[in-house]
Amino acid sequence: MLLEIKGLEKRFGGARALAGANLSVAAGSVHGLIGENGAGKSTLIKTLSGLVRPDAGDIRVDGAPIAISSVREAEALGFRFIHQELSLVPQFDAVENAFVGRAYPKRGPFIDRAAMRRAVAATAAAIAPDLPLDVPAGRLTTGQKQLVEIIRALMNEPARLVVMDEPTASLSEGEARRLHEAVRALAARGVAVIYISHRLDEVAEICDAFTVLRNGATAGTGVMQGTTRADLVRMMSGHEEITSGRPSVPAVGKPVLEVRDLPFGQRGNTLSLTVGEGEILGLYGLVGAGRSSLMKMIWGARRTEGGTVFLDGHVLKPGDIHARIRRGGAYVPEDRRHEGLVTARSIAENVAISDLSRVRSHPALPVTSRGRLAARAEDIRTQLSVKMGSPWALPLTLSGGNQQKLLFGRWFGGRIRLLILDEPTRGVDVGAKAEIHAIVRRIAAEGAAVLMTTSDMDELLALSHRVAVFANGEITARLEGEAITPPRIIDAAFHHETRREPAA
Amino acid sequence: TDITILTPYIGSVPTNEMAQSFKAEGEKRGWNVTIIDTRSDFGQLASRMEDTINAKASAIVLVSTDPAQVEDQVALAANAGIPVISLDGSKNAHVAVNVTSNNFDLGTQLSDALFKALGGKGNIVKFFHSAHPGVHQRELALDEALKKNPDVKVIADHFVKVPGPVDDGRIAMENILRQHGDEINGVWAAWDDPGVGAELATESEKPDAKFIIMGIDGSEQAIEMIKSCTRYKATFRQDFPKMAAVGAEQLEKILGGGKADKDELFVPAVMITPETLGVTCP
Amino acid sequence: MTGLVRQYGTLIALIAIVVVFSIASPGAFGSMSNLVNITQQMTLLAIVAIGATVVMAVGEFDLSTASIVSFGGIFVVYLLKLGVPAPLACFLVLAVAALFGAVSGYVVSRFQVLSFIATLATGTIIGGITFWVSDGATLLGDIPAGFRDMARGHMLGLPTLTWWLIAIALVVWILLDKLEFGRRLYAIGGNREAARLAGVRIVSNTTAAFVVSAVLSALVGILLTARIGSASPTGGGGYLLTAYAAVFLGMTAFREGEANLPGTVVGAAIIAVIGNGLTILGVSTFLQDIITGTIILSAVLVRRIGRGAA
Amino acid sequence: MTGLVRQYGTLIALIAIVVVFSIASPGAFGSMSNLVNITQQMTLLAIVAIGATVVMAVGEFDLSTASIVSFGGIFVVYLLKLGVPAPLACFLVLAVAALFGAVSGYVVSRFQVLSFIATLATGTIIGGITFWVSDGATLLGDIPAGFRDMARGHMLGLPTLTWWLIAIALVVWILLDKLEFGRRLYAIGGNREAARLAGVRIVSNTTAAFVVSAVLSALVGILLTARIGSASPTGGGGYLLTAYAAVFLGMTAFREGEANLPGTVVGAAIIAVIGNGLTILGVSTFLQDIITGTIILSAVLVRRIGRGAA
Ligand SMILES: Nc1ncnc2c1ncn2[C@@H]1O[C@H](COP(=O)(O)OP(=O)(O)OP(=O)(O)O)[C@@H](O)[C@H]1O
Ligand SMILES: Nc1ncnc2c1ncn2[C@@H]1O[C@H](COP(=O)(O)OP(=O)(O)OP(=O)(O)O)[C@@H](O)[C@H]1O
Ligand SMILES: [Mg+2]
Ligand SMILES: [Mg+2]
Repeated sequence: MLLEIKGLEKRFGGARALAGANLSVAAGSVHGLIGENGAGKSTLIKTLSGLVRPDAGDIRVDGAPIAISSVREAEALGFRFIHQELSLVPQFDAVENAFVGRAYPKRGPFIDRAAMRRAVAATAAAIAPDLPLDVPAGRLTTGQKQLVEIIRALMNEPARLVVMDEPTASLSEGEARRLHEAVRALAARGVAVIYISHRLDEVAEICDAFTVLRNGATAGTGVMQGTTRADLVRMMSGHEEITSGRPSVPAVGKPVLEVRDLPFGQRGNTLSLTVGEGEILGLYGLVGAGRSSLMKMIWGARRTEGGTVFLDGHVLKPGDIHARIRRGGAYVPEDRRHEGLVTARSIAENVAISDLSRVRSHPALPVTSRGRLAARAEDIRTQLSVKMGSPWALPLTLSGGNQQKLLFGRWFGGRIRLLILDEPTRGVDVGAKAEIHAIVRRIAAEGAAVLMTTSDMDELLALSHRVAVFANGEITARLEGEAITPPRIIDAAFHHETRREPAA
Repeated sequence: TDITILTPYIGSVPTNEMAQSFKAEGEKRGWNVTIIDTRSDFGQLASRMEDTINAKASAIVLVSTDPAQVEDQVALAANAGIPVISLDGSKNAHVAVNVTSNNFDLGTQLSDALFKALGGKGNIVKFFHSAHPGVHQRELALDEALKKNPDVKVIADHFVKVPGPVDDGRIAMENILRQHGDEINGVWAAWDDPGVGAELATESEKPDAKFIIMGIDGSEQAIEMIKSCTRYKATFRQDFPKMAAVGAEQLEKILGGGKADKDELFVPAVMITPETLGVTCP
Repeated sequence: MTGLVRQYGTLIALIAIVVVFSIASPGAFGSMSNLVNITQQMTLLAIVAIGATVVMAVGEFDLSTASIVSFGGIFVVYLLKLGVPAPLACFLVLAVAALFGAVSGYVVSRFQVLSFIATLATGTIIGGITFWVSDGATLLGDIPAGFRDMARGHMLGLPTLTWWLIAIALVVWILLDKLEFGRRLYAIGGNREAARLAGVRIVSNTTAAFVVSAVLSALVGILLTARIGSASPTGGGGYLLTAYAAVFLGMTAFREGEANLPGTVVGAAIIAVIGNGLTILGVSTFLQDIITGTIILSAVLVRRIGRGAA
Repeated sequence: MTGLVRQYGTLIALIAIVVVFSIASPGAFGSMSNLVNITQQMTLLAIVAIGATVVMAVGEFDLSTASIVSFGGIFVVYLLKLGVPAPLACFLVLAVAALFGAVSGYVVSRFQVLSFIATLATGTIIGGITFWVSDGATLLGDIPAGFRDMARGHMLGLPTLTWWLIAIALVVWILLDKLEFGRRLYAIGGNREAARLAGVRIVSNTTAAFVVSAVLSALVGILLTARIGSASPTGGGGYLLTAYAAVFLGMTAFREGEANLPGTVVGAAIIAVIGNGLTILGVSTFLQDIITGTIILSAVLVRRIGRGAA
């Protein structure tokens, strides 16, 4: 065995993140590591990278016990990591980010930028041919950032073990497929891969073996062959999967959101769309296709050079987010860390910030009542079954899926007319995903128009009444009913002359 | 005729008064006078001086600056044929004339007057600011005087922070009063601002205290205090308008092709007390 | 125990400093009247620092603060000399200061200029205006006694200045911790983009924060003038760094990394106590600096006891 | 066109300022000798600002900068007066400054103390030491001519000081943009956590950045003394805000939001040109402030032309 972990334990204050986790990974195999949100997957990985020191248990590499106390030591062992939280230097472009903490190619004492670029471009060609290499990471989309992280881990010197913590969380089919190929290529070269994902079908497809974590302990392990998705879910959660099925076609009411002639994309075309009461419109596209940009324009968060947006027949002023909220708008952003949560403030404040008048101590006074803040948080906790301690805890003490629920909770309590969702279940486990889907359906059923973007094909199929596919800033297909099938969607997503590589 | 006044200390009362008086004197003579201040920054003072030389000003007036602190630039001006005069500075090979009240003398006068009022013995509080060369001279004079009067002791001292010397002096005095309240016989202020602060502190913290305060500059606020029979008993007023007038006179001669009368001219300081202000205090 | 030190480290540091000084000088430092007096001495600094706290709550700096203090002092004397009645003069000063603050805040938030450089520029402009109003000179004379009483004497056993501090600390505490306004400011300061996407109006709220800071700074200028009976065009210069030092001390005192009102007041108190105590003990200026620096450093390091490495 | 303005706005502002002054005063301002002289005048400010740039590359502030400038000046004169040969004296000063920088950097990075408050504290301590060495007085006299020549006269047609600036700008440019060291600093400054995850050594690199800044500040103290022939214990006070102003101007000049060497030099040049030009035009100090503030504000706003709202 290349790597053997036995009886690993780790406590954070009172919380037990790892409670006897075991994991064995053989060279040349792809090993899936799965578990619910908060099961301890990332913590386990961090013990391998020297970021977390375990309280007990042992780690053996090639049979020899080893203590990893720093990132540098882990790298020296030939371990490479893609961490779950995107961690790029925003001013650096892909090339520079790929070399942070690595040995730079040099010419004399000076760094050799041309050689750096060559090295990155070689790796990028296989994984992400469309990724712009010279744009600062701060301006890349979430998916593009994810690709940079992947390139960073796969690039250059031979690794022995590559650990990927949810590498595909914001990738769509096309990119994910290329990554899968790269992963197989790595395994074929004798490299071990630990692959963490909440997309169980993906795990089933590319992994040779798996380990399931539950409450910090290993709940099961085995070879992938002969294991079904249902088996995995049972090991993860202790009960059967609740499947959500295809949506019933709603009685579409009058139009709620209307976008007319919005200039979009680089080539001066415009875009129009309508979403009616009770309807869920799903947007799909490859990384960087422009879906998030469109949602931000509709939400008034990004400048538009013309066009009109109506909500219930009222023209929405560009830039005036407040007015959208007053008219019943709600928006769940893509990147919960940077665009969603105010991480320095309590959970209670985070769920109240979009409409503080709901937590006034007296309706006429702009005074926030602590009691009402807490009551609102409690209310959301029960409605969305959020696993949290005190309402005054900071949001980052929650696991990813529960953080995501907070962003929904923010809009609860008022009448929602328009719900804009950008990757609503990124990094969320199957159970929580089903819960969030139920919430979205409920809101739609109550008469809201829902505009949703997702990179997760299953989610798209599970929720959307209609689908619009984006490619390079243009809608290349509008699908409805029976026409919503993965082949047609993927085909439309790649349908663009500037794409260098057609769908495989 | 373009005259440039350069100083790092325009915010201080005497410097400002001198600069403004000189400007008025100059304008009487039809000169175009500009005042440049560098906010206590001597590197910048050197730069501004070079600029003035480059702009081919007719003359440069340094106020409240030891020309030695910008030696090269003064030499540069002399070589460029631009006369430099100094007000309240020091004499220097390249400076045509320095018009001043001798700071060391001022310090001696202040110390002597204070010691005399104390009857040659007692405890004093000292407010100083040695970073300013002129003010530092006064401090050196105090040290001399103390040597001659072994019965006078400095029981507390405070390095006054600028900007904000009045309030800084006030806060320091409030604190010193706590520790030495009944032992203080006199306050020696290297210039009036901290002295005024000391008086304000005493008024509010120890209104029955009997000691006396003396300072230098004749600032309006100090004079007001002397007039109202507070503890403030004397200030030595350097005759700034007079200095400016003498300076302007000398400069006129130089610009007319002549020479300054001497390389250093002293304008005597005037002691201001309740008596000179025509009030009798109980 | 270490938990306590971590949570309230800087407050404990303040108490420790007070205790040490009280032992070193029980009569002078430890006396009730001196402790009361410290509250008066810290008032002006604390009010400037409270203004800085509001601006730092939205995650910005206001370097024009010192210029506005100077401006407030000069302009009020200027108006008083013109014969404007004191209350009106004060009102006018605060109004102009509010305008200055609004300009800084608008530039910073609307055009997303770094506040450091924007307020350095507006501060320079305000400094120029102040010099122009005062002709560069210290202004004094003709200041009515009624005006000066704003910062003199006692009320109900406490110095008038202390009452100012109490009142303003209370008002701003309500503003920051009780009103919706404060929640919005902290949301902006915590994560500007998230706040914006959640419908918080960035420009108006940020501008309002700068207005509060400017008005408080100008008020300090007025109070300083009332206290010392004169106004200098550079009189506020000493407040900038010290006020921010108080805020930053306060940030380590309570809520980690967030400017907060109680922390700022503790921070200002630490600075005032050190100055008071060392002067009373007759420590020379040079040594005072060294000790002050060391104490501040220890006060922020104490929180780190038992913390993990970088 | 607007693209150009956005990209190089602040550089264009510099050129515009030079052009306007040259038209207003072709003989005096526009003369070659004056333009050359400006490069000499900006040197000291620019070197301090370059040091600040290195510290800001790791995302920190160094407020002890001004104290170290003062310290450098005082300590070198002190050593020279003791009869220490000039080269050794300079070396000793830089060595002690490096030590100061190392302490600040270590405290900031190892204990994660906010650099604002930590360096304010170390700066206060260094200020105390400086006062102690100098007894609080300005030191002059006994400065050997050989020492003073470091900052006087010309070489190959350019002022010696200008050569210092060229040399240091070049060295630090290589440091920041060509060597691995610089990449590490920017990685830490851009995303400390990401750098840590990637195995970049935070403590040693941050400490090194502070050492560079401290050494450059002390060098400025030495050069300032050589230039004006005296040293004051508060001589560096004026550099703190101005140096950071140059850095922040430079951040808007080139790479958005990142302290960078060419930008800092342009920033320092803008500040120097304004001071020089306004003095040559005979503008009084008060008006100078107002104009300077306005120009700086315009220079940073020009980049925002056509940009989106907040
Ligand atoms: N630094 C920390 N401080 C406190 N608690 C932590 C910390 N890191 C992790 N935890 C807790 O440890 C538990 C395991 O977290 P971990 O991040 O390993 O889960 P995960 O399996 O990766 O979940 P997800 O699928 O949501 O990424 C969670 O309950 C989490 O709240
Ligand atoms: N802040 C920004 N500044 C400049 N360009 C941006 C910015 N954000 C996104 N872009 C660019 O705009 C294009 C569309 O981005 P958008 O975020 O809308 O894509 P997306 O379809 O949501 O992709 P993803 O699936 O990765 O989130 C991309 O090419 C991206 O590089
Ligand atoms: Mg995880
Ligand atoms: Mg997106």
